[in-house]
Amino acid sequence: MTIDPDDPVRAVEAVLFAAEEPLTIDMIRAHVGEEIDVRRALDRIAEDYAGRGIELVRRGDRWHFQTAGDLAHLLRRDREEPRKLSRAAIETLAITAYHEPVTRAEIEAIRGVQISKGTLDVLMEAGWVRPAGRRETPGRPLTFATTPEFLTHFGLASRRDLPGIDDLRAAGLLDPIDLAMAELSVAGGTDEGGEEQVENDGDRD
Amino acid sequence: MTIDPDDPVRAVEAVLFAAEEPLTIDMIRAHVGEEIDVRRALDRIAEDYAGRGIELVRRGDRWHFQTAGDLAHLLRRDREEPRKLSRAAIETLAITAYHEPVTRAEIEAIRGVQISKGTLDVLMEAGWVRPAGRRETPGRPLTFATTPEFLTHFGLASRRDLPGIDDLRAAGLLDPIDLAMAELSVAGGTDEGGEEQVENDGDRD
Amino acid sequence: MDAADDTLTLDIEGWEGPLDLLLALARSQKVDLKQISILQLVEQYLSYIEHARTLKLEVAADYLVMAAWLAYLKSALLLPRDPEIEPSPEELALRLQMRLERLNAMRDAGARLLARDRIGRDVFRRAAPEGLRTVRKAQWQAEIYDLIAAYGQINARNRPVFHVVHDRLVMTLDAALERVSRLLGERIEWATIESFLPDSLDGAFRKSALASSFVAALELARMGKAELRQKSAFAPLYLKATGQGMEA
Repeated sequence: MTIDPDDPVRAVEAVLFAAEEPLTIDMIRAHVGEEIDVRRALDRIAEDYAGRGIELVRRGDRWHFQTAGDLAHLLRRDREEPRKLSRAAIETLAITAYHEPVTRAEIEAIRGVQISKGTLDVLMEAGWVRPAGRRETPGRPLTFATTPEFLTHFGLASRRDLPGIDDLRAAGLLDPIDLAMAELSVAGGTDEGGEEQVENDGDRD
Repeated sequence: MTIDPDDPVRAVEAVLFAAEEPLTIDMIRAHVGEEIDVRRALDRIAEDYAGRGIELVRRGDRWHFQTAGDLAHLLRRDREEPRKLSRAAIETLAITAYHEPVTRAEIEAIRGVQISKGTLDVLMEAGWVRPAGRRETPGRPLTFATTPEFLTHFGLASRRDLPGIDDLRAAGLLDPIDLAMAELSVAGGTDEGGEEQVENDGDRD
Repeated sequence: MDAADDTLTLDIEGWEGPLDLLLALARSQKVDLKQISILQLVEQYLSYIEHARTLKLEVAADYLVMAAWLAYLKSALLLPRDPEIEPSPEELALRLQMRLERLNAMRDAGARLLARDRIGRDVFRRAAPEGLRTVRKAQWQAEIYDLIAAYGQINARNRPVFHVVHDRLVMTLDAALERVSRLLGERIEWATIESFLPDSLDGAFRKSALASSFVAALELARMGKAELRQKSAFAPLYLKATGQGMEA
């Protein structure tokens, strides 16, 4: 291919591409020279780019290039990063699953510590917990319940598949020694505030 | 013309066009999807744009669009160089590019004078030179090398495109530098530990 | 070398050190650097320095050191060769020529680099790109085991705890009061408190019975139904019913 350095189309194309803002025909002409038929070059460029990933767009009396509108979704990329649930979140999820529908105050009473808003948010973001209406008691507190996704994720046909207290005891999961060990293993970091910080820090990296 | 929203060429074109930085194939793939043959789309785009006012170029392992070099006269906003470099900086950059990884003592041996800290700082600030680990020789001196941005800025597809590099190598001019020999004929001593001195040519321009 | 020397260097010609000066002189020979005459170059350098000195200009130390080295090289090249000396003068001359070539090559390379089509000067990237965005989304992970283990732990934590004290045989105060009171009524003489305790008993119960019986004895004395006698601390404690008590 032979390149014509004086090709008006090439000149206008380069000027528009490098411009910091949309340009009027006069502004383009100031770059490419008076003798060039800028309007005709623009028509030609619009034609050349039709259907490509880039298009020439006119806004009022100004022209600029932009990515094709139907490809905007490519410019935004969702990246999934595996994250482990915090202990506060997994306990809150467990309480919700065993006691649903359950209010936040009830979850806190069972856990013995307050839970942050972030903890429930994380579980709702994960799609495992949903708001389940208000309890008709003074204050009409919101209740929470698990979702069908919760059952799917944890491989449960229904909530009745969750092991009961007797099963847990038989499995040694109610052994106070386990509890002591669990507390030991998270020593220094069991305070709710610490856990929350981690949860809320969505954009850590 | 019918527009195929899944056309790989359109997708890759749009992503490259919207990007603020040159992109590697992996970076492009993260946006357009695993199933797309990015390399093939790039070849196709490079072909489509050949001879236009905009072209697709490869710099190192990154790709970007830029205006055609022969249109510089239309686009140059002023004749000033974007970054006016001192002679010391230019030579240091060239030595780094042709010899990398290279230690400061080696740069000094070739130039025959000490280099001030400011010289390397300017090149690192420009994003063209980076520290590249230590050499496993006595004193473990730090080495320097060029960056992907260096290739981008100077329009090099790779270090093999450095002007005349093959001839220089064939002539033995890029052989490892014998520091002991260099010291012998560079009076005044180029000892690495020596105190920094003000660059001779730093303010020449 | 100090700052004053640098200034002076600039004052002479603006050479960047002896090698820079040597390269400029070598290029003035107007031949390929590979063909330069080292002897001629040495002469040029020495006369340049000499010229500076006759002008009473101070010459920086590194230029003088180079001058001395070049003078040595010159004499070595001219004198009959001493095979004992390594490296040979020819070798040294070759190395010097190589160094000049290297510096020259890098100087050229720098100029050629800067003359390339440079971004922002000759070629331009898109000035206002839309930009690419990466939205990070957490993919929360938890296993069924984590869930039930957590619930087990909550339960273990909250399970009510009972403090159960093992059954132990004790003599209550009421029982002791009844027993001591009855036995006192059957006796006339002083008797030790131990004699009021039940027979054949284990230690724990005996201690309990002794303590309760002692308190019972004090209670009976307070009510005027018994008299107590003890010779000294820790001596045996004796009890006897009062006449009044007997009568009552």
